[in-house]
Amino acid sequence: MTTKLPQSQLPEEEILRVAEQEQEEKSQYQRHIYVCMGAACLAAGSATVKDSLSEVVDQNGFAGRCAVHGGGCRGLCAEGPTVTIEPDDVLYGKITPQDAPDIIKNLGKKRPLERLHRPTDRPFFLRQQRIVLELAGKVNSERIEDYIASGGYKSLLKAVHEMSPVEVINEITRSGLRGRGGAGYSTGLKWRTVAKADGHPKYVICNGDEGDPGAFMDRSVMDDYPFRLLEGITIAAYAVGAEQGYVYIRAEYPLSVRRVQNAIRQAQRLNLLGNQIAGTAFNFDVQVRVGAGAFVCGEETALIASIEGKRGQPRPRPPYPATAGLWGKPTLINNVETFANIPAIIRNGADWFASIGTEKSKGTKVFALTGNINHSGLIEVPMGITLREIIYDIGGGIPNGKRFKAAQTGGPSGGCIPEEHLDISMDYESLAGIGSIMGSGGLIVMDEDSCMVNVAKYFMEFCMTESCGKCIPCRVGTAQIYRILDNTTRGTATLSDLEQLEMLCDMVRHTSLCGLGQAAPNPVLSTLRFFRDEYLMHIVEKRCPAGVCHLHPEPALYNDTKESVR
Amino acid sequence: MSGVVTLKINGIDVGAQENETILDVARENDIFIPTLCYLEGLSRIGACRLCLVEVKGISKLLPACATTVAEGMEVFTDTDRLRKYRRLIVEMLFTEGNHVCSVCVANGHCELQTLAQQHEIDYVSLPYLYPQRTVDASHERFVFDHNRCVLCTRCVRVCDEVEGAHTWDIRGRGIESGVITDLNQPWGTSVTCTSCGKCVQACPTGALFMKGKSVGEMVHSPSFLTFLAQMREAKK
Amino acid sequence: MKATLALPSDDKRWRMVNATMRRHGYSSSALIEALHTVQQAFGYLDETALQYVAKSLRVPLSRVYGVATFYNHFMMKPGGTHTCVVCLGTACYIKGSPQILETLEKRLAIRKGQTTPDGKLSLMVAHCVGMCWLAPVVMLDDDVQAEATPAQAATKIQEWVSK
Amino acid sequence: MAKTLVIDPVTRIEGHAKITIYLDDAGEVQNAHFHVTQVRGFEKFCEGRPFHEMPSLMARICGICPVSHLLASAKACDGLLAVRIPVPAANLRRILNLAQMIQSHALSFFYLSSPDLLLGMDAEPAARNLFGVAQQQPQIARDGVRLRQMGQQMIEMLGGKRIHPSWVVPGGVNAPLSAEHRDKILAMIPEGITTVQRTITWFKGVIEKYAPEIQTFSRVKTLFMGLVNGDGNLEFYHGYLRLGDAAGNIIADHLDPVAYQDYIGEAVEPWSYLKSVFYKPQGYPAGIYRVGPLARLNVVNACGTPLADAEMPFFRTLDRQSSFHYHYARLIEILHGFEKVQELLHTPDILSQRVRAEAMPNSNEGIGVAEAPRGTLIHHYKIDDNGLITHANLVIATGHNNLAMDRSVYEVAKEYVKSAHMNEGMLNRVEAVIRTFDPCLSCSTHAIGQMPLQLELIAPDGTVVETLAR
Repeated sequence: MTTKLPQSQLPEEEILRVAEQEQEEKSQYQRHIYVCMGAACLAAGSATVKDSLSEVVDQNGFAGRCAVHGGGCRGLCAEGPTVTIEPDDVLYGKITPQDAPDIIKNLGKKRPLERLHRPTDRPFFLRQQRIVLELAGKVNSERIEDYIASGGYKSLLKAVHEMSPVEVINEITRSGLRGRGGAGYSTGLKWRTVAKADGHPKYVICNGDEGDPGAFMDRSVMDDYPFRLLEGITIAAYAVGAEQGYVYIRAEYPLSVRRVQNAIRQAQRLNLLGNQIAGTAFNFDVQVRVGAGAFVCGEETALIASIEGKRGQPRPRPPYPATAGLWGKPTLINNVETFANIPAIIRNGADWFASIGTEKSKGTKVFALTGNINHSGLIEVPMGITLREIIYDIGGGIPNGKRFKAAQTGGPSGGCIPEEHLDISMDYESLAGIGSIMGSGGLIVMDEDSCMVNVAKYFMEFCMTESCGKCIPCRVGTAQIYRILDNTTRGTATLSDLEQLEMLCDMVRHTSLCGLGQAAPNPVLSTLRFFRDEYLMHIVEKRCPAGVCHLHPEPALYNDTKESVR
Repeated sequence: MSGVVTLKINGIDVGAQENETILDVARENDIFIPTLCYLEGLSRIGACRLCLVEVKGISKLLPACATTVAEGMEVFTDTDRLRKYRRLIVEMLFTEGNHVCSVCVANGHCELQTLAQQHEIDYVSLPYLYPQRTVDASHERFVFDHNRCVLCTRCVRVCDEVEGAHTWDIRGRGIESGVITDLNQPWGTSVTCTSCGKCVQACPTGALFMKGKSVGEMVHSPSFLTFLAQMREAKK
Repeated sequence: MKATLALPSDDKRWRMVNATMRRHGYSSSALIEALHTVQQAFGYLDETALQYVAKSLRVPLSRVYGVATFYNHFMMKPGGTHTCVVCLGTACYIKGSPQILETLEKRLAIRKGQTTPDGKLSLMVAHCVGMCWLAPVVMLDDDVQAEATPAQAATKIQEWVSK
Repeated sequence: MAKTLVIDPVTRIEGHAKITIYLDDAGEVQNAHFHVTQVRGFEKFCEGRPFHEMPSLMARICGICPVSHLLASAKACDGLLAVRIPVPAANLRRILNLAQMIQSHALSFFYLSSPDLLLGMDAEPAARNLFGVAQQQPQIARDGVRLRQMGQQMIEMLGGKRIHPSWVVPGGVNAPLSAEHRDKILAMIPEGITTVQRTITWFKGVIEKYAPEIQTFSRVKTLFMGLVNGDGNLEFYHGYLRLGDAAGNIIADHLDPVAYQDYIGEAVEPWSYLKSVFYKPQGYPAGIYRVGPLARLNVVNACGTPLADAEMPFFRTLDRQSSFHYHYARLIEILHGFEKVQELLHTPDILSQRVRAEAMPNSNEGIGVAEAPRGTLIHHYKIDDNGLITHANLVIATGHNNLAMDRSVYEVAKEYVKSAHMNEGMLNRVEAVIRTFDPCLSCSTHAIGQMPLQLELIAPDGTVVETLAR
């Protein structure tokens, strides 16, 4: 089904032709089976499931009537491997290769296979609203034709043919889209700054260094919708006037690297990247840069240093990358999810987007819902949904009859939301109001068996080991805070340590050079705010109410000989 | 050509060139702002956070060494809050390494010691971390005592930016990081070191010193850097 | 024009390394990419490789070393025949991965990040392998051990180590 | 019933030690030990440090006699440089050491021991201190304070700081003496001499009162060791080691300190963290010997200064074995100190500007010896080719005396401690014998804080029968 593009043809027409051809081909089949090729399902063995499905299709003479494709994530990661059958919209979960004959035999029947069926009319699906993940797994992440046939690249063509860069920026600004990386800065304003900045060339960087432990939203977008991501990046490049882009992907996501690289090659083949894109004067190309395991590279100046081949250490801002970024040139940095929103905004218009969400937080947010929750997986919800709805309606509540204790958002930079705030609206301002952050979208649910001091210690250890070491407050402060938390969980801390803890948190927060250090005390401050009694029980009563910490009040030695192969 | 701006530092009206930093202007006006990683003639990295100042209307504290002045800016360099933070930062440096002034070559000529005196640190309230660090005395003329290193990277920068050898860099990260020579080898075996001694002069503490110096005998004099920087500027 | 440096030996893997650097025009910004290729090809970064990359890209030795040790992904020593990665992501952490790690450390008598003396097994930790719904997760080479328990993980590695 | 009696800590000494007295069923003393209970680990933590730091680091062993450690250390470092330091530098170091000896002896005699001597061994413990002395004998107390002050002032003028001067460096000293300071020190000396002579006169008058203690304190027969100069006279800075026996015979002379390992052995005993030092040719524990003022004056031919030598005939009439006479020896050494400082300050090139031999290390091993107020110090270092310490061994005065102190405790306990009628005065005598040695335990081990004295009667099964708190 490879399509060769004759040079003479007009690109736009050619794209439409590709779409038609693809649709035509598809329509020859009565059924399309999409086997999820996302990391979660792959890990659960979806590749062999796909092979056996194809085999059964061929053997049983279904070839020509039924096509098996690699597809994307439906969000029910815990149910992998999942398979979606179109046009019936039947979702099967926990498939094994042995299930293939049954599935194929059942095609076309009224009732889906009971034992594998995962009904999609449940709150898990009904309460979600999908923009970023709109293709809902029903597109092949490795074939640009499939993406185009599903309506892909229309937005780019619309942008470059029908809109000026300024109009694109205005549209994005009007949509109210805010950066999905965590800080929530207005995307349109950022684009405008880069567009206006003096300096040439300009760069666009897609931040795919999703480093929060417990977050995998961006990976899913890169794995499943790499073309959509590229389309968003390309529109951005057009708007700000950039000629070169980079997708910075963390090394832990080899599949994302492969998929995005593949997508770049295919987009280049169809002249959707490269010189004179879609027959216009707009030139833009993209390279993948693979990170190497450093959380701090999620910080934009550190990420730039990393792309430049240096240690990923941040530098003071201003100047912001928008005016002096990569190689000192104006640089637009947005996160994966932000770019993935762009095509939908251009296609459906700013007003449509702005109608979703809250007054100040527009659109949807993708969360990785994990921890002590019945349906863990990837969800996309309109901004402003309450935490209670996410946890109890979509997530199906807490397993094993346990009690909800807290939900953690924003990873090591975020905070814990206690039971009394379950009805909080999930938007930037509300979360900040109770000392947490939206963050990139990790949402970890904890039940009564979790010790909040231990959780604070966990995040502080993370920040300590991920601190780049450049500025003193973060380098030494995180180590000192970690030491106090460690002593608390061992039962050797005193009340004066608690005082010192607060003093150190205040200092690290206000004096650190970059966001990592400034936000590092957040989990501690947040747990101190809502679960101070737990700290006191550890310190005064030498008791861990959740039974997690083993308290033995002998003095502990700091630095239990950390060694590594490095 | 750069224009002239006026701003207020600690309530005093001062004039400045628009491309100057807050630190430059403060020093011109004899307003003291503590620094450690800053050294005239080297790039400004804003890493030690001692020169943080408050600027009216900006919620974040800004590093005076790396923040350019602006018209109408109101800067405060010596508030209670800043003093509290600075004191804690200096204290943390004492806990991070193994600093024993009384046996140190730089005793009496040490910027860290001076900072401690300026911030009236007569005791350290935080626990010492006692890292296991070594002394590299393999160089013919100089010694690097990693116990006294505060990771200001002045040596790294002077070697890269002024001498052009880039013998030094930083290994690892966070609390585990440290200054290295070439491929983390003994200084004396470095193939890039020119033995110029600029790093030794740039060091604020007793981490880098000349061999044979006894306690209190290492006096650093990095002022030559200003001249070198000016000469280079003039040649351009 | 930069002349290509002679390869350190006739080991074919050096050509891969050189190809990566050539693709980036031997630009100093290709340092991390080059180190990735070295690690892919050789499993770890040794001094010869660091020297070669430094000279080819004209990057100071100390900077190469600084970059190589800044990023967790790069290994400065060869790893074991097998790798066991205990995920310490948030979800795994609250579901008990620290206990798994502790058990394995005791059983293997090595610390996280180390390799058994016979070189058979490296015990590593990750700050999230991104399979939070399977928490706690232990990766045994490419095998994902979902909802792992200390006993399970210990039994599995026992097979490797006793072979 | 058998009991164990513990004195912990021993008071009015430098550092922390305890004494255990083992009583048998009849209440008689069966054995007793002098324990140095804490480890300091100086030798271990100087490993890896640049040797140039050693003098200052070693001076931190002790706040009482830092100068002597400084000098022994600097001399070991001179050995590493393999240089002969300029003569004026050596003389300046000598003066520094003498000043140190004056202040330290003054501290030991007046502050630590004079309460026993003046107020009596059985006096009320609360008043048995320098303040008690000041009330009864204000002149003595004033003299003590003044002598110590003079010693400290001299150190300050030479070394720049009263305690822990960093003036002494490998190869010499780091600054010459100014004429101003020389004159100021010289001006102090007549007062010093008068003051110490006044004390000597008083002390000679009261010695007889302590006949019983003198006798008990002489029960342990040991050898004596001290540094002597080429003439066999008293020397604190540089010379040979000489050993004498209990009868006053010189049994070894012209011993090169650098070869100390040939004739000095170090044994480890389970009851103490302090090594037990002995004279090798006589074996362990027969080679038990004492160092310090008594030992020095016992082995020298003469002091070499007129006023001190004038005191020697009386000293020679005393029982050379009695540790009680450390006190008198100490006073003679103070007198000698003033005289010697005066003599050295009048040497023609004392103000010379050339006071330091600059060199890179030329030897991987260096050994330095000096006399501290408490006795001989030996510092022995090994360095790698980069000048970093790979090994350090310190034999300090209190180590030399360890065995003698241990046995003296036993002898005194036997004489005075009777469990049936135990009282505080008995125990004070046990401590007093330790004080005669003026042990500096902070030098030899490690001192943490100050604890109240506690006496414990411990049954053989380890249970505490009775506790007396002071």
